[in-house]
Amino acid sequence: MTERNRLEAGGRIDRSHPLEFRFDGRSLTGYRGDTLASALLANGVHLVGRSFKYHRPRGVLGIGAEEPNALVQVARGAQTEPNVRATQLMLYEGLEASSQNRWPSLAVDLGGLADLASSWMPAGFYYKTFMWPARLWPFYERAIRRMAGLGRAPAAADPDDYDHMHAHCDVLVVGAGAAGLAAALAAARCGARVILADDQSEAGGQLLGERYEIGGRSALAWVSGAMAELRAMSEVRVLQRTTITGHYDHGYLIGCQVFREPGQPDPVGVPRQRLWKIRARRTVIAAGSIERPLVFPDNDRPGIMLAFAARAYCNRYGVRSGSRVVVVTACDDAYRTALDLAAAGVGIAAVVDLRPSGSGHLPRQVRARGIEVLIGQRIVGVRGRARVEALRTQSSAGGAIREIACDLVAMSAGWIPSVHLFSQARGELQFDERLGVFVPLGRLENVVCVGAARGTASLRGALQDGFFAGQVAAQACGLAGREEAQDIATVEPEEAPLDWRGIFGAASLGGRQFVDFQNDVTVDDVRLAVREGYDAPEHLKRYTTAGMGVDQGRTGNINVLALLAEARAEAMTTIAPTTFRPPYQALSFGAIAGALVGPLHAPTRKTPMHDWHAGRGAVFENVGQWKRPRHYPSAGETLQAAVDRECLAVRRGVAIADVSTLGNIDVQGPDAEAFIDRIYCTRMSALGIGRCRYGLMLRQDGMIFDDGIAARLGEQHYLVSTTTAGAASVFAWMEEWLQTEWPDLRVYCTSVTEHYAQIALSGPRSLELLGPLVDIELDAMPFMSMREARVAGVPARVFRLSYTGGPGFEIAVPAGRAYELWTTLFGAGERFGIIAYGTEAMHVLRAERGFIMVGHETDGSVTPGDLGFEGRLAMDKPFIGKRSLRRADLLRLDRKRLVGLLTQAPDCVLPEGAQLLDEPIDSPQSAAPVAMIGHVTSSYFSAHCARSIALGLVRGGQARLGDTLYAWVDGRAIEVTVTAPRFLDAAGKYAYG
Amino acid sequence: MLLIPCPWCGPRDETEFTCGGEAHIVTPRAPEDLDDEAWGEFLYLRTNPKGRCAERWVHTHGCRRWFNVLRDTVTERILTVYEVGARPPQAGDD
Amino acid sequence: MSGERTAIVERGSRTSIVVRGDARDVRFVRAMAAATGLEPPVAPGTTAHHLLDAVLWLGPDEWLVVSETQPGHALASRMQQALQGLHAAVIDVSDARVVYAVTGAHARDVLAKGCALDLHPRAFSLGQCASSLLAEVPVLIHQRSAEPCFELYVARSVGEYVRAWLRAAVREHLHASGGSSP
Amino acid sequence: MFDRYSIFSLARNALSSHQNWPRAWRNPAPRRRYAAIIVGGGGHGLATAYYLAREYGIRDVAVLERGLIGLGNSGRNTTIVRSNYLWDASAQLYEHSLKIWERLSREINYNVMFSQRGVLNLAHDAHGLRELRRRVEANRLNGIDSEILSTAQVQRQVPALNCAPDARYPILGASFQRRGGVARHDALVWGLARAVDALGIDIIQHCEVTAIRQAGGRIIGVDTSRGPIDARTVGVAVAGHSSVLAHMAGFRLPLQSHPLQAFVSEPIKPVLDTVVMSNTVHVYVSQSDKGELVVGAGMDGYKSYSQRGSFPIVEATVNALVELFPSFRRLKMLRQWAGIVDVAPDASPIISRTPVGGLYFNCGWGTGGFKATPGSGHVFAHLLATGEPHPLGEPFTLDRFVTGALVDEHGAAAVAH
Ligand SMILES: Cc1cc2nc3c(=O)[nH]c(=O)nc-3n(C[C@H](O)[C@H](O)[C@H](O)COP(=O)(O)OP(=O)(O)OC[C@H]3O[C@@H](n4cnc5c(N)ncnc54)[C@H](O)[C@@H]3O)c2cc1C
Ligand SMILES: NC(=O)c1ccc[n+]([C@@H]2O[C@H](COP(=O)([O-])OP(=O)(O)OC[C@H]3O[C@@H](n4cnc5c(N)ncnc54)[C@H](O)[C@@H]3O)[C@@H](O)[C@H]2O)c1
Ligand SMILES: Cc1cc2nc3c(=O)[nH]c(=O)nc-3n(C[C@H](O)[C@H](O)[C@H](O)COP(=O)(O)O)c2cc1C
Ligand SMILES: [Zn+2]
Repeated sequence: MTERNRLEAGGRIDRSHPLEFRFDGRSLTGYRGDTLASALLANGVHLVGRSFKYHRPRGVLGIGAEEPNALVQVARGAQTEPNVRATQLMLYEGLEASSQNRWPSLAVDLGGLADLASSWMPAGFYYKTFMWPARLWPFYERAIRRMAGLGRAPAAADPDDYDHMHAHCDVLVVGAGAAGLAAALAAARCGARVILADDQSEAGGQLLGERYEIGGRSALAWVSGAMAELRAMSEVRVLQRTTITGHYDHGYLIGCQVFREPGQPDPVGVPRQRLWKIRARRTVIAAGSIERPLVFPDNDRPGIMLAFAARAYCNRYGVRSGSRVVVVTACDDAYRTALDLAAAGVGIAAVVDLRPSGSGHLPRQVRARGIEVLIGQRIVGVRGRARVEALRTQSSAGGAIREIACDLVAMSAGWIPSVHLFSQARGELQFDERLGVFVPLGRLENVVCVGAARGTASLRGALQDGFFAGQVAAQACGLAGREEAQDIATVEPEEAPLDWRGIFGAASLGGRQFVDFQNDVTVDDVRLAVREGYDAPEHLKRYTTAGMGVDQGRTGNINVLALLAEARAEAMTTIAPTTFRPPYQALSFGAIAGALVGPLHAPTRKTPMHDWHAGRGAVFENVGQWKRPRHYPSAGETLQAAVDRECLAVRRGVAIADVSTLGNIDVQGPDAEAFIDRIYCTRMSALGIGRCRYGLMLRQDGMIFDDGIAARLGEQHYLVSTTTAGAASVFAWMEEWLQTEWPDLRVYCTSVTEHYAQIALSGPRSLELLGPLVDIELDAMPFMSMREARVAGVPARVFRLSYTGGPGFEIAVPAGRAYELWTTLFGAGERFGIIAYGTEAMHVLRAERGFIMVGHETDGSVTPGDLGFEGRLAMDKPFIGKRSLRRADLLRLDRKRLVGLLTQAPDCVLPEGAQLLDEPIDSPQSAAPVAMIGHVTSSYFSAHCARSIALGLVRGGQARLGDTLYAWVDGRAIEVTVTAPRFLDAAGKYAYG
Repeated sequence: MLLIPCPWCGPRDETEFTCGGEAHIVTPRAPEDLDDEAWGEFLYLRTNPKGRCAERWVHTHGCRRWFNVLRDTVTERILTVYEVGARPPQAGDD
Repeated sequence: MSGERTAIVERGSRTSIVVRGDARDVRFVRAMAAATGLEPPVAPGTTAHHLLDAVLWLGPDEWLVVSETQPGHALASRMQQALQGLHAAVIDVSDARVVYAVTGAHARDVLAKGCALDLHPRAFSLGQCASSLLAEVPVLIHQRSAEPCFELYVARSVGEYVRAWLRAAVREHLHASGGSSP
Repeated sequence: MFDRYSIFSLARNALSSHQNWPRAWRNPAPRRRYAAIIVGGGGHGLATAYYLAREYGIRDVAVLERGLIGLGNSGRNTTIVRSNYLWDASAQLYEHSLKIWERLSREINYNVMFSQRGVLNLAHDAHGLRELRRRVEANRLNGIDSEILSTAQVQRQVPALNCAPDARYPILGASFQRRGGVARHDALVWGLARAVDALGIDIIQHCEVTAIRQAGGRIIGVDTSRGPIDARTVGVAVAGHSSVLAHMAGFRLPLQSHPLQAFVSEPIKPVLDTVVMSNTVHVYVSQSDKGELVVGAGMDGYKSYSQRGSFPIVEATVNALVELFPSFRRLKMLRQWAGIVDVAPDASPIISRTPVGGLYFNCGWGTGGFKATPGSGHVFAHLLATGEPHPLGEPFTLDRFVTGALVDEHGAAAVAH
C-alpha cells in the first residue's frame, strides 16, 4: 500500500478503484469515494496551505463544508478554480490541485515573514499607518493587495456549462442525515411532494462518520433502507451533492448541485453545476451541526484537527490521520474519537479533558481501554511548526507543564447547530447556556429546524425530531398524516455536559491563539478591538475581519462572540450573533448565470428581414434587445461613405428600410377618441378617418417620454406607433391609465408590434415604384394618411408619411409575409436603383428635416416647449402632464431650447454630446468651472446639404438665432452658428400633420 | 423572491410583476386649479411607510391586470390583495 | 407520463386572434360561441377547445382564439361581424407569435430550466394555459396533451433566441433518450 | 487631541503588546440638551458633526444613532468614489467631496484607504457613447478630470474584460476618471467618529429617535429610546429612514426606500485594478484590497425596509458580470446583502430646510452617496450652522419639487453609484 496512513480495511471508499492525482506536482493515489482531503491524509500530507494574513502553515481541520484551512487551487488553465475545499472535493482520476497563497513554495513561503512581523500587524493596523507621505500609499496598497487574496482567478473564459432548474414542493428537507431522512420519510409517506437535498456524496450525514446503530442494525443500513424507500416514491426528489445555500422570502430557496469537479472530464453532457430554484411550502432544516474548535496557543498547527473529523476520516475513509493521537476536549462526544481510532489500531497518547471531571459513560469506556485521561487541564501550547509534534498541557490549577508527544491533536468544544438557513430566513436565535451556542428560537411560519441543527444531541432525538417535523409539514400542506410510532431504539451512551467556558482557560496565556483560522484572527485581536471600542459583534467583525473569510466563520464565530462577552464582562445572552447572509456556501457565478451566457446572455430580437440584411452585409447595432441594420457598407466602404450613399438614395431616388421594430398599439372602443387625446399632448380626436398625426407623450411631470404617429383607422379605432424603445413601456403606460385612473373609459389596447413588420420606402421615386404594385390610387392619398391595400398581393396598411422629411411610404404587413414583400419591393426597385438604408442614415435624414429623436433630443428633462412644440399643444383639452408645464421652472425663458448648429467649416462634424459655450476658452483647467449653455444632441455630415449639420439644446435658444457659440471638443473651441432646427425644406412641404 | 398572489392567476414569482408604487394617490380632479406647491405634492410626495403599505402592482407577464397589494415593508409579508379602486381592507393583525 | 422521447418541435405561426370583451355579458359569450364554436373560458388559466381550435384565457377580458384550420383574416372577420355592436375588440395577431412544442418524458424538466411555473400535474393539468416567462422571454404555455406536450407561444422576434435556448435545455435528454431538437 | 496614529505609534504599541491603545471614540450617555443634534450615525451624520465643530466651532452636538454607527448604507456600499456626474450642480457637489477625499486620511488621521485607481464607465451602444461624450466634456469644463477611452484602451486597462466585437453587448468605449476609485467604507465611518469624538462631540449609539418635538412650528427636541433630548437645531441624515423621521415631524418627502443589493466574491489575487461600471448591462465591480470582488447589483423594484433583497436582482447582476468578465464564472459569490436606499424622483440628493423650523434633512443620496460623504457633511453643516444653504447645496433643496427644477441624474447619465 502506497498510502501509508490508509487502514487495511474499512471505510466507504471503493478499494477496487484506485485513482491517481497530483498535489503541488507530487503524484499521489487514493480511491473512488475519497475526498481530496481524505486522500491527502491517507498519504500523510497534512500541510495543505498558507493562511490569509500571516501565511502560517495550515493543515486539514475539518471534514466538510466547515473547513477553513484546506483551500486549494484545482485544475489548470481556463478550468482552474481557486479556494476549493479539499474536504468536499471528490477525488477523480487525474485531478490536479495545488496549495495557495504561498511563494515560492508551500514549504518555504516568503510571505511567512509576515508571521514574524505579526506584532506590528494587529487587527486594523492598516488604518493607523501608511498615511504619510501620501504619494507612497499606492505602493503600500499594491503590496497589501499582493499579500492578500488566496487563490487565483482563471485567465480565460470558463468553458463549462451551467444551468438552472425550477422546482416546487410541499416539503423541502435540507440535509439527509438522520433527522432529514426521518423528516423526508414522514412527509413522503403522507403523500407530500418532497425534495430532499444534501450536500454530500451520499446520504447519512454525520452517521457516515460514526459507528452508530439504529434499531439494532448498523445506522448506515437504516440509511440505505430509508433512501431506497424514498427513491421508490414518485413524488420524492432526492438531490445529492446539492447545497441549499440561500433562503429567501416566501419559501424561495436556492441550491447548487455539483455534477463535476473542476477539471473533471465530462462524459455525459450534463452541466458542471446546476442552480436549483426551489419554491417550498414548508421547509425542514436538518442541516446538522459543526464541531467547535478549542482555543489555545498555536492551535492552528497542521495536525490539529476537529475530533469528529479525526474519527470520521477513519470510519468513513479508512484513514488514520495520525499514529499517535491526543484527544483534547470539553465534552464527552470527543471520547468517541479515542474509542474509534483505538478500535482501528491507532495509538492514543491521551485524552485531555478541560473539564474538572470526566466520569461519564464514554470516559469510562476510554479508561477501560487503558487510555490515559487527564482532567481539569488547560492547553498551554504545542510543539511543531509544519506539523504538530507535541501537546503541552497543565492542570488548570497550575503546576508543571506536561508535554505529550503526538502527531495528531483531535479537539472538540462541542457542537454548533447549523442555523444558517434558518437565520437567513429571519429566524430568531437564542443563546443556549447548556450547549454554549445559539439555537433557533421557536419556529418560523413555514420553517422548522430539526436534529442537530436545533441543538438536539442524541441520534434518537434527531430521528424523533425529523419524523415529527415531516409529518407536521405534510399536514400543514393539507395531507393527512399516518400516525406511526416513530420511536427508534438507538445505542447511545449518556453524555456529561459540555464546559464551553473552559475552552478559554488558556486565553490568559497570550501567544497566538486563533479564533478565526480563515482570516487569521487571534484572541489578542479580539481583545484589542474591544479595548479600542469596536466592542459590538458587528463592529468587531468588521474591525478584525473575523467571520468574513471564505468559511464565513462557521467554526470561529461562536468563539469570537464568547471572547467578546468575556472581554466585556457580560453574559453571552447580551450578545447577538452577526447577520447570517446567503449564500451558506459560496456559489459560483457560473451557476448563478446558468445558461444565459454568450449568445443567450439576453434575448435577442430580430425582424423578419434579418437574414436579408445579414446577407447584404449589414452592420447591426443593438437597439434595446433588437438587432437593427445600422448601415449596409459595400466592400471596403467606410461608415460615412455608406451613410452618404444611403442618404442620397433617399433624397434623390428611392431606398428601403426596415422599421419593424417600432411599436404598434391597436386602440379601440367607444371612448378611444377621448383616451387618445389624454395620452398625447396634441389633439388626435380631430383626425379624420384614414389620417395620421405626429404626437408627443408626456409623463405626469411634463417631460417628453415618447413620440410617434397616431393613425385613425375608424370612428372608434386608432393605431398608435411608438419608438422602438418605447414599444413596451407605452403599451404598459396606456394600460395602466386605463385600468387604474380611467376605468370608465371603454377602450381596449392591444400590442400588434410583433404581428406587423413595417417597411419604409423613401425618396422621390417611391411613388413610382409602389404605384404599380398596389390596388389603390396612391396619388390620391394625402400626406399623413393611411389606406388598407394589397401590396404585391399582400394585405397591408399603406401609410403616406415619412420620417425622412421627404416623400415616402411606410407599409405594414403581417410579419409572416414581410420577407416576401421586402424582396418584391426591392426587386421592383432595382430599375430605380433602390438600395437599403440603415438606422444611421435614418438619423441623418430626420435631422436634416429637424425631426427630433427621443433619447437624442430628449433626456427626461425636456418639455414640448423646449423642442419648439408649444404651438401644437392642445391646451384646451386634458392630457397627461399638462399641469406640470405651468410650473415655475418650466416657464423660464432661459430654458434650453432646440436649435440648429452650423460649423464654419462644412466638413467639420461636431461630436454628439459636445458642450456649448458662450465664449471661447483656452483651457478648462484655468477657467473651470466654465458655464455651459447647452450641448449637441445630434450631429452628422449631411451628403444632401453637402455639409455638417447639428441639432442642439441651447439656453434661451429661441432668441439666439444667428448668434455665434463655441462647441468645446477635445480641448478646442469650435465656432458654430445658431440656426433654426431645420436644414432642408424650410417651407415645410412635407411636415407631419 | 416574493410570491405574489395575482387575484386572477394565483401565486406567481415576483419577476412576472411590476410594482407601480404607492396606491391610493388620488389624481386631482382639476389640476389646473392647484398651485405649484399642491401639484408638486401630488407629483412627488409619498408616505413611503415602514410597515404596512398599500401599493399597486401589475401582472406584466401574466394577465396584465393591475391590482393593489397590502404588504409589510419590513417583513415582506403580503397581507392581502384587492381590486384597484377599492379601499384598503382592514387586514387583521398579521 | 410515458417514456416518449423528449423533443422540441417547431410549429411556426398559427392563426391567433386576440379577443377583448366582457364575459359577463351573455351577448358577448353567445356571439363568441356563434363565431368560433367555443365559449370564452372564464376561469383563469383555462382553455376551451374543439378539434384543432381553442380559446385560451389571457386575462379576465382577454382571450386568444387559435386555430389550425382557419386562416386568420377569415376567422377574424367572422368574429368581428358576430361581435358587431358590442364593446369588444377582435385583433388578428396570427403573425405575432411562433409556436414551439416541447414533448416527451422530460418535457417538464426542459421547461423547468427556464420557467418558474409549477407544471406538475397536480398544479397544471391537461388543457391549462398560463402566461409567464421562459428564460426572460414572455411566453404563453398551453398543455395540449398528457403525453406530455406543452405548446409555447413566443413573440416572433425572439423565436430564434427561444429555439437556441430550448436546444441547449434539451441537450442532456437527447444524450439520455435520443430525442430530437430543431 | 487624540493619540495620533502613525507607524511610530504602531511600533511603540507593538512593544507593549498593543495594550495601551485608547478607545477610538467614547461611549457617553446622552445629556438632556445640546445646541444641535444630528440624527443618524452614518458617514453623512458623522461628517456633518465633524464640520460643525471644525468649521463652525459648534461642539455642543450629539450624534444619535439608532443602532451602531456605520451599519446603515455607509457600511454596506460598494465604495465607489468619483465625481464625473453630468449636471453642473451634481458635478460640483461631488467634486467638492472628491477633493476632500484626497486629503481626508491625513486630515482625520485615520487611513480610509482611498485608492484612486480610476473608474471606467462603459458604453455599449451609440446612445451610450453619445451620453458619455456629453458627460466627459461637461466634466472637463467643470474642472473634473475625465477622459474617453477607446475599446483598445479599455482592454489594456482591464485585461479581463470581454472586449470582443461580437459580444452580446460589445464595449464601444468608456469614460475614465483617474482620480476616482474606492475607499474603505468602515474606515471612513470609524475615522470620522474618532475625529468627531476628539472634537468633543457625543456619539450616542443605541439611541433611536422616536418622536420629534415641536413648538410653534419649530423644533425643540427629540424623544429617543434613551429619553428626551432638547435641541433647537436638528439635522437628520438617516438615509433609508428619512421618510420615517419626516413622518414623525408631520410631513412627507419625495422619497422611496428600496433595497439595493451588493455582493462579494471569495478573495483572490489581484485581477482587477480599476473600478468598472456598466449601465447598459447594469453591474459595477471593483476588487478590494483584501482580494474579494465587490459587485453592485441593481435596485429591487419594490419598497422595503427589510435590508434584504430578492434573488433575481443578484442573478441579473451576475449575468452581467460574467458577460463582461467570462473568466469570472468560476469565481464564487461569498456573501450578498442589501441596504435601504432613499431615492428621489430625480436620483439627486436633498439638502434642505423643512416645513419645521430648525429641522433640516440631508437625504435622497440613494444609490450613490458614499462618495459624497465628506462633501455632503460639509455642505449640510453650513446649512445647520447658518440656516442658509451652502452655495453648492442650493440646487438640492426641497423647492425643486415645487418649481420643477429637478436635477435629473438618471435621465441622462443614469449611473448613480
Ligand atoms: C448596496 C449599496 C451600494 C452602494 N454603492 C455606492 C457606491 O459605490 N458609491 C457611493 O457613493 N454610494 C453607494 N451607495 C450609497 C451610499 O451607501 C449611501 O448613499 C451613503 O452611505 C449614505 O450614508 P448616510 O450616512 O446618509 O446613511 P447611513 O449610513 O445609512 O446612515 C444612516 C443612519 O441613520 C440611522 N438611523 C435611522 N433611523 C434612525 C433613528 N430613528 N434614530 C437614530 N438613528 C437612526 C441608521 O441606523 C443609520 O446608521 C450604495 C448603497 C448601497 C446600499
Ligand atoms: N454527540 C453530540 O454531541 C452530537 C451533537 C450533534 C450531532 N450529533 C449526531 O449528529 C446526528 C444528527 O443528525 P442530523 O440529521 O441532525 O445532522 P447530520 O449532521 O447527520 O446531517 C446533516 C446533513 O445535512 C447536510 N447539510 C448541511 N447543510 C446543508 C445545506 N445547506 N444543504 C444541503 N445539505 C446540507 C450535511 O452535510 C449532512 O449531510 C446524529 O447522529 C447525532 O447523534 C451528536
Ligand atoms: C466593500 C465591502 C466589502 C465586503 N467584504 C466582505 C468580505 O470580504 N467578507 C464578508 O464576509 N463580507 C464582506 N462584506 C459584507 C459584510 O460582511 C456585510 O454583509 C455588509 O456589511 C452588510 O451587513 P450585514 O450583512 O450584516 O447586514 C463586505 C461589505 C462591503 C460593503
Ligand atoms: Zn395575473
